[in-house]
Parts: sequence; C-alpha cells; structure tokens
Amino acid sequence: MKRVLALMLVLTVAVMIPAVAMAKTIKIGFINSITGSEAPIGENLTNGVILAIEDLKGKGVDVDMIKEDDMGKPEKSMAALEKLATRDKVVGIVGPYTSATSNADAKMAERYKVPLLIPAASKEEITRQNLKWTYRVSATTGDYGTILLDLATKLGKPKTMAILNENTDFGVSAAKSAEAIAKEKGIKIVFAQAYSKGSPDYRSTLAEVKAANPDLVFMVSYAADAILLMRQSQEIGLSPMAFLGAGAGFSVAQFAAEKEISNGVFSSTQWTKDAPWGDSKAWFQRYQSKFGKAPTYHAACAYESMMIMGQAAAAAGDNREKLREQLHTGKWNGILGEVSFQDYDGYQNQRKAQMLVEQIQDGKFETVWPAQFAVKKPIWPFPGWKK
Amino acid sequence: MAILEIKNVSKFFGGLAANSNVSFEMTQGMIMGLIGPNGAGKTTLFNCITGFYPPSQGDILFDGHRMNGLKPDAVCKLGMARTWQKVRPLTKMNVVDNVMVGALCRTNSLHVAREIAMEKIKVVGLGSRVKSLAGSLPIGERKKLEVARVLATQPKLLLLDEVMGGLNPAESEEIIRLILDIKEIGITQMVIEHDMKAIMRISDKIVVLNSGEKLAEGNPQEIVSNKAVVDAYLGGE
Amino acid sequence: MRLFMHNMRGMSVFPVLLTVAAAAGLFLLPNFVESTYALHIMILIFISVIMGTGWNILGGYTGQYSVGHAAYFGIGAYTTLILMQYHHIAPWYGAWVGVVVAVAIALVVGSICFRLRGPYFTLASIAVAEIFRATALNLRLTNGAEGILITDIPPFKIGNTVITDFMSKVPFYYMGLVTLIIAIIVTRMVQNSKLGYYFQAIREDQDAAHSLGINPTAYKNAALAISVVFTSLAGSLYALYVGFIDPSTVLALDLSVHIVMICIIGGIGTIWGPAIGAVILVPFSEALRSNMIAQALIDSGLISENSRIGSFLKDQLSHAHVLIYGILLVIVILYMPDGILGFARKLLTKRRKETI
Amino acid sequence: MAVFFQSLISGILIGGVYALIGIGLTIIFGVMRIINFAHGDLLMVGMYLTYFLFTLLHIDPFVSIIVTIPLMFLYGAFLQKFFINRVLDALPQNQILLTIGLGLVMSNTVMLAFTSDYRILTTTYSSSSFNVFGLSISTPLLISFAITIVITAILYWFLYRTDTGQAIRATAQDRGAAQLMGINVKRMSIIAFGLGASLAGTAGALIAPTYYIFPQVGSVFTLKAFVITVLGGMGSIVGATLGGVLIGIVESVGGVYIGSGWKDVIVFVVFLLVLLFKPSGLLGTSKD
Repeated sequence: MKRVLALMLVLTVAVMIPAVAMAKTIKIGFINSITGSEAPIGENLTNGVILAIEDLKGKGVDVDMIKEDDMGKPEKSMAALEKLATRDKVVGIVGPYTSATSNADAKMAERYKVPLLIPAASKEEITRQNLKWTYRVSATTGDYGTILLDLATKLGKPKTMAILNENTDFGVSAAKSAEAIAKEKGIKIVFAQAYSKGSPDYRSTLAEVKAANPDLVFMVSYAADAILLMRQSQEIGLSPMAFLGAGAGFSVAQFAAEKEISNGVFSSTQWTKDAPWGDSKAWFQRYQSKFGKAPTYHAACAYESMMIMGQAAAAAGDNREKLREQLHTGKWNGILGEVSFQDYDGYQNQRKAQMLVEQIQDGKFETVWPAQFAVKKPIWPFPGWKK
Repeated sequence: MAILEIKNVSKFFGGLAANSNVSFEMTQGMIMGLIGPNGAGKTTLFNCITGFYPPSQGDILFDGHRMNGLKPDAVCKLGMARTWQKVRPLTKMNVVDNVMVGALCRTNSLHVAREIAMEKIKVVGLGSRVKSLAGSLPIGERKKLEVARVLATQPKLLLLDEVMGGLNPAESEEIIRLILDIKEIGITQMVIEHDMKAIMRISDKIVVLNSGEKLAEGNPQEIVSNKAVVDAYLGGE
Repeated sequence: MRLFMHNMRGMSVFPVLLTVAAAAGLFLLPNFVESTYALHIMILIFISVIMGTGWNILGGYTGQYSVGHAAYFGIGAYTTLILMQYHHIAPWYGAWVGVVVAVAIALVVGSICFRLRGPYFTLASIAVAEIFRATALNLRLTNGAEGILITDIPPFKIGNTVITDFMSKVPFYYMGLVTLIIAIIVTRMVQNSKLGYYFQAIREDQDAAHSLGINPTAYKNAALAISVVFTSLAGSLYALYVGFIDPSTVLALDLSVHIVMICIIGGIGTIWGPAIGAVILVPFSEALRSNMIAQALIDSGLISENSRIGSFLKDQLSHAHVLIYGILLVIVILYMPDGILGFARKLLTKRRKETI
Repeated sequence: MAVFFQSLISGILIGGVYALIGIGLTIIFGVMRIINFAHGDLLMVGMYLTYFLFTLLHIDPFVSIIVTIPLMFLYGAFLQKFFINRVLDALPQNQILLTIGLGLVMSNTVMLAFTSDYRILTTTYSSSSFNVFGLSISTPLLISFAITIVITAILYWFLYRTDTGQAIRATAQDRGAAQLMGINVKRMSIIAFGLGASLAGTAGALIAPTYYIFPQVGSVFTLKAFVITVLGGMGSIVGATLGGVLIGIVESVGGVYIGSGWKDVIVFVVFLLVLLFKPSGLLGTSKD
C-alpha cells in the first residue's frame, strides 16, 4: 500500500514539474477523443494523423507528436492543451475533435498564444469569435446543407422538405442552417424534429415523416444511426423525391456497403476518394491497407491538418508567432485541394471548404456534385424501394 | 386519569385484520403487559400507537391528544417512545452518540444532550461502554442501549417491545430491575414480553391479544385464572 | 495522527495548526508555481472537492446515495451562464441565483424522492438527473444540444477598482479555494451539531431515527439543501472556468458517478474524505490520461522510446487509460471498501495493536 | 391513425427486446439487491459475440443465441464468483461503483481489442418487413419478439417448476431465511448473475441484426434496463416483460405525439411516477 501511495505522490509531483524540453525535432501536439463515446469517429482522426506523420518524415520534417486523449470532455481537453502548451512546449496543436472541446480549447490557445488547428469540428461559432490563434480546416455545419439543397433545386423542383436530425450540437446546427437555406430557396418545411441518437427504433417518427409526405427528406446523423434510419425508412415505405444526408453517419463505408438501403441516398462531405485533389485515391488505398478499413472525411481532414501544421512549423522553426504567420498567409495543396485560411461571412481563419455531394450507386460512393468534380451522373429522383 | 386510551382500534393489511376492535386504557405510572401468541398483533398495535401505521379504524388518545395520523417523530415529541423487537442500534456511532440522538429530541444543545445521555447511560448500567461503537456491543448491552436511548427522549410513556428477548436469565433479571426502576421515576410503561414469569412479576395489568382481538384484560392473577386465556394461549404453548 | 483521525468534537491544537498551515500554503501557492498546468489541475481538484464535499453531506452523513447530483451541478452551471450571457448579470450574482434555483428545485425533488429508500432512491435520483439532461437538450432557454458558450466574463470590480479581469487562472484558483474552505468548514459545523447527529441517525437506521423524534423527510431535505448549495457552486465555477457547457458535459450520468467516486475513494461520512479522494483521483486520472507514466518511464531511461515496449507504451497506453482506471476502481472497492481514509485508519489501529 | 398503430406495433416489438434486458437485471436485483451498472456492457459483450460468430463462423444471429446463452452464463457466473460475491454485504454505493468499474473494464477492453469502430451486422433480413393491414412489421423484430416470449416462458418454468428455481426465488424473498433453510445463497447468486448476463447477452444478440455495435453502446441500455426493472417491480419477471413492452410503447407513441427529442423525458417521468405511487412497481410485491 505504501508503495501505491508513494507512486501516487510521485505522479502528483510529476504533474507540477515542467518537463525538460530536449527534442531537436518539431514538437506538435495532437488532442483527440481516443476513448469515450466520441471514440468511434475519433479513431479516424488518429489514423489520419499517423499517415501525416509518415508523409512529413518523407518530406524531411521530423515530427515528435505528443498525443493526448480528451475523452470528449471539455475540461480534460483543456488539461491536455494546458499540458501541451506549457509543459511540453509544443509549437502548435492539431485538434481537438468535437465542437464542445474545440470551443473550450480555442479560448485557451488564445491565452497561451499557441496555434490551434481544428481538423473536424464544424460548429460555426468556433471561428466567429475573433480568435487570432485558432485556425480551422473543417467546413462548418452550414456548408453541409447548402450544397445538398443546391443539388436538389438544380435537379428537381422540390416544394416541401422534412428535417430529421440527431439531437446533438452538430445535428441541431446543421438542421438550423438547412432550414434557413430551404426557406431562401422557397422550400416549405413540413416536418422538423430532433431525435435522440442511439435509439434502436425510429419507426414511429419515420411513419410521421411519411404522413407529412415531403419531397425531400433531410437527415443529419453523425453516428451509425444513419443505417437504422434508412433501414426503417424502407420498412415503413418512406419514399420521397430524394434522401439527403449530412454528417459522418451517411459518409462512412459501412453505410455504403448496405446497398439495399443506401442506394440513391445523397450525402454531403468534405472529402471523398474521388476528390480531384492531391492523390486522394492513392491516399485512400494506403489508408485502407494500413488500417483495414476505409477512411472517413475526418481522417482526411486530420491528415491534412497535420500536414499543414508540420510543414508550416518546419518553415517557422520553433516559433509560435512565426508559425501563426505561416498559417495566416500560407497556401497548401493536398488531399483537400487548395487550403488557405480566410476571413469571410463573419468567420476568421476559416478554410472556405468546397463541399462535395456523393451518391451511393451500387453500394459505392460516387461523387455526383458539383458538376466539375462529378465522376458519375446523379440518379434523380429516388428510384423507390426494391421489393 | 388515563394517560393512554385505545378505542376500538383496527388495522387492516389488504383484507387481513392485524388488529380488530381493540380497546383498553392505561393510567399514569402503571406497567401494562401486552401478551399473546406470535402473530397476535402486538407489534402491529405498537406501530399503530407510535405512528408507524395509521390505524384503519378507531382512536388513540394520549395525554388528551388524538394521535391518529401523527407521524412517529411527532409522537415522540409528545412524550411517547418505543424500543424495537429487533434492536436497532445506530451501529457506526458510539454509545454516547446513540443516546444523544435521543436526548436531542428535547434540546438543541449538544452539551446538554451529552449530559442527559451520560445520565441515562448510567441508569441502564452501560457506563463502561460510553465510547464503544454500538455495532460492537453484545445483544444484552444493545437492549440496554435501546432503553437508554428512549429514556433520553424524556418520555411519559414507554413502549418496550420484547426487551428481554434473546437474553440469558441474569441479563433478563437486570432488565426487569431496570423496568421497575423506571416505574419508580414515574414513567408509564407498556411491555410486550414472551417470558410469562417476568410479565406476571412486573405488570400491574395485562392485556391479552389473540388473532388481533383483545381476549382478556385484568391483573396478573385474573389473567392466569382466565379460562379463555389458558385455552387459547397458555394452554397452547 | 490519532488526534486528527478521531477528532469528532473539540479540535485539538495540532490539527488546527496543520489545517491552517495547509490553507495558507494553498493561498500562497499561485505566487510560487509558474506552471499553469499545475494550476489547472489544482482548480479541477478544487471543483471536485467542492462537489464531493457537497455530496458527502447527503450521501456520506445522511446515507442517501444520490447518483444524480449532476442535476444540481448543471442547474448551477446553466443558471450562471444563462444570466451572464443573455441577461448580463455578473456571475458572482448569477452563481447565487443558481444556488437559490438549485436548492428550490432540490426541495421539490427531495420531497418527492425521499419517500423512497435504498436502491429505489438511487434509481429515482438517476431518473431526475436524466430528466434534467433530456429537458436541457430540448429547451430553447438552455440552447439545447448546442450548449452555451461564454463570450467574455465581465471584470470583477469593487467600486472602481478592478479586482480581476479573469484572464488568468489565478482568480478561478482563489474562487475554488475559498469555496472549498467554506464547504469544509460547513461540513465541520454540520458534523458537530444536532444536524450532524440527526443526519447520521437517519443513515444508520431511518425507522429508529423516526421513532426518536426525527422527521426523516425534513432532515433529508435539509441535508440535500446544504449538499446542493455546494454542488451548484461547483457547477457555476466549472462553467465559468471552462467557458462552455452543454447537457452532455454538465448534466451527464458520468459526472454524477464521478462525484460519488471521489467520496468513496476518499472515505464517505468524514470531513476530509472527499478532499483526499479528489487529491488522489484527479491527478491520478490526469496522469493516466496524459500518458505520464509511460513518458516518465521513457524519460527516466528505463525504457527506450524506440524499443518495442517503449513505442507500445507510448502509442497504446493512451488508449488504455480508462481501462487502467476501471481496474484500479475495482481493486479499490474490493480491497479498500472504506476508502483511503478508512484503509489508513485500519492500518494505523493494526500497527498500534502490534506495537502494544 | 395509421401513424398511431404503426408506432404502437413497433413499440411493442422493440419492447420485447427491452423486456429481455429488464428481466436479466430484475433477476440480479431480486436475488442480490444490487443495481448492476454493467448491465448494458454485458449486452455489448453479447453483441460482439454475436457479431463475430456471424462474420467469422457465419452463424445466424438468431441461431447463435444457442452459443451466446451458455457463454454469457459462464461469464456472468465468473463475474459473480470473483467480484460481486465479495461485496454482497458491502455498502450499496460500493456495489454500484464495483459494477461501474467492471463496466469500464469491459467496454475498454473491447475497445482495445476491436477498436471503437461502429460495426454493422447485416443479414439478409436486416431490413425486411411485411405488411399487415397497411402497417409494416419488421421481420427481425418479430422473430426476436417471438424468441423473447419463448425465453421468458422457459425462464418462468425454470424459476417456478425446478428446485434450483425455487431456491433462487426463496433467496430473492429473504436472503437470511433462505440461508437458514440451508440454501447455498452464494451459489444462487452465481446462478442469478449468470442468468442475468446471459439474458443481457441474448438481448444483445437479438438487436444486433437491426442495430449497430460499438464498445460504448451499453450505456443507453443500462439506463433503459433500470427503468424497465423498476417499472415492472424489482424482481418480477412478468413485470419486467410488461415494463419492457410498456417502455417500448411509451417511447414510440410518445415520440410521435410529444416529439422524439422529448421521449426520454417522458420515459423518465413515467418511471418516477411509478416509483412514487407504487414503489413496488406494477407487479412487484412491496419490500425494500
């Protein structure tokens, strides 16, 4: 017992003493939700970053990455940032994953004047607070709805839409912006509801959607609920002009693999393997062979974030101020296309993301929109359920 | 003058009558024995009198107050206190703290409560155990602790539920003496007991319950010679 | 040490001095410690101690094992931030409004739930917290799932003098420390009063307590009210410090469990239990989370970073820290059921017996 | 009206699975008076078991319960024998924390072993349904509902018609008295936890084809299990069955008429009301 107490004492003291920095390589922090309920998507970020570190090494940039888990909790994430900024003295930080943790960390990055590059959190406010040290690669929630409704109004003449979103930060803000955009385009919202994610049964809600008989069904699902929603839509016989899906739930490989229920569904995403940027296809294959599964756009965003951070830091030396300048003025070209951080529409240091729309055709994601990036023609309207 | 009046009290659980139509009176300073075979409804009657169950029918008058519907804490504040058939020591508190909890019924001062507690502890003869944890006491001392604790609430009427149960003869004898001492102070007592010899010795009056009904009432001699009691109860044992 | 442990009434000199010295040390600490990381951990410890001490009044002394205290933490956090963000009421008033709201709600909840005992009460407390979480998720007032983000905290002024502008951690540190000291003093006062006796009597045996003139519902509500004051203050402090709240962080079951865990690890129903629990649990889980153990092994030169074990530790341990935490939790419950304080006490009495 | 009947039917069917989760918990609680916070994690283990039996050995999920039930029983018995049995006389909050700790260990071990990816188990009938009077009925849910009924019936027979079952019920009635009567209480506890675990595992197997699987999936179901158990009356198997179906219906119908975001609130309000007006639950006998 004494020994255990002693160990605890040592650990407590260890927290207090700053570590001796002795690295010659570039120290970059990476905060992610490795455990906890956000872990399933968080995993993609970790993998993406691992590939980035390999590629940076190839470019002669030796990154000593310090990985921190925040369990999806803001106060843990703050502790992680605190440790990275003051104890490990990293030059810049990539992460964290969720919007809640990003919000908490962004303020702190400002205080410590450490560049924070947010890879995947999409809450709009994060880059609307006049923060100087926070940069974001991820698109914002509004972007998801805009591109989908763009496609829908170009391909058909939908008059009504139902919105069904998961009751989370991402879900609610994506639904809100979709509603605003729909109004702009003269589409009437005939049904709007938030569901609590993780429920095994959405049939009753979907039956209601069916009764409202909308032209478009816009769904936001970050988790694997997307599969449940579509399976149960089939059961109920919900068959609108088009299913529009936003969020990770609709753009993971498992979803596409369920072709019986996913065929014909449109989903908006920040990156696809068909994306005409960089070596997206090769990168996709490399990821798949290394980790045994297909990457999501989060993986791509995290990869690109780390690539940018690594290259910028290499150029800036061990200087945070210079690194920030690099991020502020630099331009990068990678698997997300050309990335630069701009001020627009009330945003600061925000990548203006080119969203893509994928449609599942024959169990595969095919980029169908916008036209200049499309590899296949969109199938419109929804062909109906096979019996 | 009657300190306690039980008037036609009945208690039903679902359709079962645990007590039906029980009536009797107690006068100031007496010891009343309450006897009857297992399941006769003695403890249920205790629970009704002390507010743990509201009686289904009938009235309970204590010191002029109508008690029906009063909660146990209010009952205690009016001056009626009970012990439990299965002792309920506050196991993780020591003896004096246990008794202080009782004493705090009449005072807000810990100091005063401690003085009262120490006095009652001496009365029951636990003086050497003041600092012991209640949970560590043997059964005989737990029973005494229980008595000290109720005494500390400064009751007018004490209801003792089998305080001699599970004790050896020497311990029982101590308790008997204690009950008689308490009588000396002028506290009225109602005693449930299975030990017939003891109950005959201490009681001024005895009420016999059987199947929830009052079978007989009288002084010990009358009860011993009551044929119905002998048949239903004493004979049956 | 013996005086310290068994001191239930009148304080003897030594522990008083020790406590005052510790408090003084904590007050001076920010002047010497430059590491803001350490301050951050200290603030998290303080918040944990405050909410643990609050829970301890209800759970430790009164024996009502609530696993729903996140509800009151959340009410404090939300009230403070809603008032500050949308009504421009400064948080040092807002926090007290939060306390009033939390206590009022707690009394309603208490008068309903305290009719239940044992595991039924525990389950009801979980249900109440879940109702609050799900409600906050759907209300406009709380901004639903999107949560509330602080734009900035107004500077704290007395007259025209700015006391602090909340730009550094130090003001949060002191707010935490002062609240913590008050919480511990209140616990002491409770323990040495009629309330404390009554609370413990209810914990030990509710029926016996009832028959001794104690109104259990009233005293349980009193315990809940005191408990909620500190839980709510901890929530307000957390919200101000972290700057962002949403239902899944301040109203989650996880949080309720964390509160209980602090107390049990330390030792429930004792003044210092929650403090000891927090001082051990918070840095320990932080050390696990940030992979400090693996780092320490590598830094110390025991294990080379490039060796198989080294890279395994560095890569995998960050995934395994919750697992380790879980294993330790199981071990503590099995081998130290009375918490660290109880265990220490047992060791001490054992040793004393051996020496005698 | 169609919406109402549609939601009623899906509520009843999903309620069948909830019932199984609830029955498992109710047996554990009935016998040991322990609130098992790891119940959802047991279900999660059952899901992974089913998933791997299906993907590696191509055993149909509904058939795989033949394997899942005994394996989960052994696992539950192991947990009881080496962990829970040691805290039977401890303070209730310690028991709770122990089960929470075990739950953390389970979910994080699974995460380390199989990563935290979502896994989808797709069978040929995963999204198949048929129509009755214009209402669609999910085939896999109907099958799992039928299996639930069969399992409940077998369990009932076991508890009421066999000696071991009687002994378990006696233990649930009064631990002390059962011990005096010569019943090996510790052994009954082991059997009870084994049963509870295998029922949770079975529930996992039954929803696996229509749900998704990840290491933290349990927490949702743990809370549901509490609600169901209390609703039905702690320790009452028929009660838990009814409670499960009732919660299924409340969620489904309440989701439609009050809003799906609010359905959790409704469920917990119903739960509190039952606790307050009938603490013993719908079918439970009163005791604490």
